[in-house]
Amino acid sequence: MIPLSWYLILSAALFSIGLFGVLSRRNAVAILLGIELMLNAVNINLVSFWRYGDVSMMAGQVFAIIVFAVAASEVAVGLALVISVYRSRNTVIADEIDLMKW
Amino acid sequence: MTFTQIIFLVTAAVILGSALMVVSTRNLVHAALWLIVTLFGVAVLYAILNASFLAVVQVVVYIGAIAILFIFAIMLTRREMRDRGPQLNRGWWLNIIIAGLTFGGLFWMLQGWSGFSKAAADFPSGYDAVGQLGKALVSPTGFVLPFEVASVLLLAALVGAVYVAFARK
Amino acid sequence: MQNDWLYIGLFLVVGALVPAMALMTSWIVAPKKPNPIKQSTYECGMETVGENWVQFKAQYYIFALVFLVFDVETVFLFPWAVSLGQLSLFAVVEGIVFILILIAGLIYAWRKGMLEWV
Amino acid sequence: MNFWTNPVNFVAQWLLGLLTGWGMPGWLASLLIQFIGVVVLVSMMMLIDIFLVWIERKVVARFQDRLGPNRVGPFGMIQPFADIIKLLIKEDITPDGADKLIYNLAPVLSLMSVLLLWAIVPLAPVIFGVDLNVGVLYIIAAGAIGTLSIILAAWASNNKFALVGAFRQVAVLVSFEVPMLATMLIPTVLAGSMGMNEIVQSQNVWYIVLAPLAGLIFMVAAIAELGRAPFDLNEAESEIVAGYHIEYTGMKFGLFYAGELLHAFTFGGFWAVLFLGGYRFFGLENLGPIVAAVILMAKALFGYWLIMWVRYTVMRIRIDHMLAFNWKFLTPLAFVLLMLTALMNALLRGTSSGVYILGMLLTNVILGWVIIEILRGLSRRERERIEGVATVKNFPSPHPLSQGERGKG
Repeated sequence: MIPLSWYLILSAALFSIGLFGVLSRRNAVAILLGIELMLNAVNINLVSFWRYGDVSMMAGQVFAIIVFAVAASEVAVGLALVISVYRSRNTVIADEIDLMKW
Repeated sequence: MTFTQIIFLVTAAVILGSALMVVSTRNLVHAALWLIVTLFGVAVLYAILNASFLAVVQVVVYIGAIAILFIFAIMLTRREMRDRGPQLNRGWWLNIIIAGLTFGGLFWMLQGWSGFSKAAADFPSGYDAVGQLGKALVSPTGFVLPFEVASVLLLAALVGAVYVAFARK
Repeated sequence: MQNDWLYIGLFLVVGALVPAMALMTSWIVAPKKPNPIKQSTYECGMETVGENWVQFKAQYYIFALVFLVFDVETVFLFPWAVSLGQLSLFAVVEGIVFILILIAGLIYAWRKGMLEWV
Repeated sequence: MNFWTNPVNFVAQWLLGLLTGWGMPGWLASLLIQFIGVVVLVSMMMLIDIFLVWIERKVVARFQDRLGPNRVGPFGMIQPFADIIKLLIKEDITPDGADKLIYNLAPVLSLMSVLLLWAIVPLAPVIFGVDLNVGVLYIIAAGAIGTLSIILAAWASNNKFALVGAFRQVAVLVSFEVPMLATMLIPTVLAGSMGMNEIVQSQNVWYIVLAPLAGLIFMVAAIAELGRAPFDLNEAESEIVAGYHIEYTGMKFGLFYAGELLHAFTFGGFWAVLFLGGYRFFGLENLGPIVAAVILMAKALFGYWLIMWVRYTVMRIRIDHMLAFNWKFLTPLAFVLLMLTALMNALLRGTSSGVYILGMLLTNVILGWVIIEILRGLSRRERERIEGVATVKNFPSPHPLSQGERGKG
């Protein structure tokens, strides 16, 4: 069987890749893609803890579903913000959205 | 090395490879498609973990809805799809170090933990994960509050997104 | 349970191979005589003007958005529906409250005129 | 155990004995047997698919008072094979600027998403691919891959019409998925399970009797999901020439077409499983699994025939009407029905089966009646707005139902 460590290492690696994407991408939509990767890494951890812990405790799965809801809300509002900014400022580059600086 | 382990390793390679493509491809639509590959790989992982419900939900929610929403959003903000100029920030090599440090730190913290290489126990006989999940979600001693809060969260997201995206009307 | 998914995986492979085989056969059998006119983008005989990326109106996004919210909602409702038979009336009421909250969102979008195809 | 009571298992055991007798390790032999099972099931579906082309053409011909294919073979039955050969030897045109890999991947994914559905259809109590405990959601998951293939096809073929067509098609697909999900929850509530086999087993009374409205909404949503008339946006020649598969020729187009036909038949099958009692037919299924499989196939064909009937009778609906019909009518109705069903199911659980059936049926009938009355009122108000109060009062509408449709949709 697969030991728990494999899942944890995989999810840590996925989280780091997502973090890299969030930090270095210039396009706001691409930043949201990176956030999706990070949320998925979290979900892998939650589900593997459910499987490797006491399976009659459903906390792991319930939290994973809540993360689904959070991811959906985040994407919905985040992309709506991006579209709204694009319509008023004509750009989706995060660096150029600097109205609040002044 | 057992059969399951081989499947796991292949899936893990696919997940990590496509995740790298997501953060590095120049073409945004391709990035979204690579994200779909990653998400599908995660669904396969859930299947290996015997979480059937979550595996199916992963496909339904992520590939069926979230990925579609991403592609719609990319096409709505079309200006950046033909990718002129750099797609990464100037200090991207610094971010590689940060990401590497995060991974190293997580790994170092985890490998000191006693349950790190635990093996999974067998399921009790007659175990019904979906039924258990349903009971846990609505029982007053379980997760009834998160269940209702999730509904409010989705409502807030719907109202907020509709308001933000179409404030001009 | 894992065997179930192994079977689905096999189905995935065979289900992809069969159409792929059809494509391969046609690739071998079919003639290949490309020319620029044949390969140009089909627009009922018109020349293509500008780029092939057209920008879409945001209306499409709204429908995908409302769908996403309801999709996630039903994910919560399926386990509830499965275990309903073993639960009290209270659980049914909880589910109904859950649905009603989301229907409120639908009504909001409706009242805002977001469900119109403009 | 013999062939008649459990044919699949019988053949599998025989093969297992044969293969292990040749010195093959047990796990490899069982994997190989599973593989053979999958190949047999998939090729059976492809054969049925070819047959469906013939049925579709014959039926549409009868609807339109024609003969249909009648030259090649008896009753033109060899016609679809001739069609396939024609598609195979046609030149494949890949347009300039196409994303080659994705362009070729999309039709494969399209047909695959339909074939995948047959992994969970219970043909008989002992003949099924797998009995997943999340079967109902699996249908939607496979559908998600189909939706994806539409976007991929349009995006990869680098054509404005294709992209517009795909966006419209996807908007309709995802919209109608909401009432479909809600009505799929109703058999789940009634059976207390998402497993296909369990849903069939618990239908001592067909769910079409317990929840006729749900069956109706499911059928409407399924037709929209299939992109068939009256919801056939992807073929709107006058507006978007052919929608997402405009740039596809030869066998690639053939795969989209085959996928669409098989999809319709498959949804006929799921309609039968979820609402018409699947392979059960008043005890006839006890004769043997093969009889049961035939019953299911007959019911699936009946569902397919219904879909065809609607297709060739009703004209295409405009996209704004279609979406308004979904979001302002079907979706609220489906969720109200779901809430009522869950409530009535909980309230009537302890009572005798007669009271239970009557209660459920009455709930549906009353809800349907209330909805029709509301629609009538709305359409009346709409007509009074347009034509003036006096005209409407003096000349009551001759067809209240059709007027109701117009006022609402």
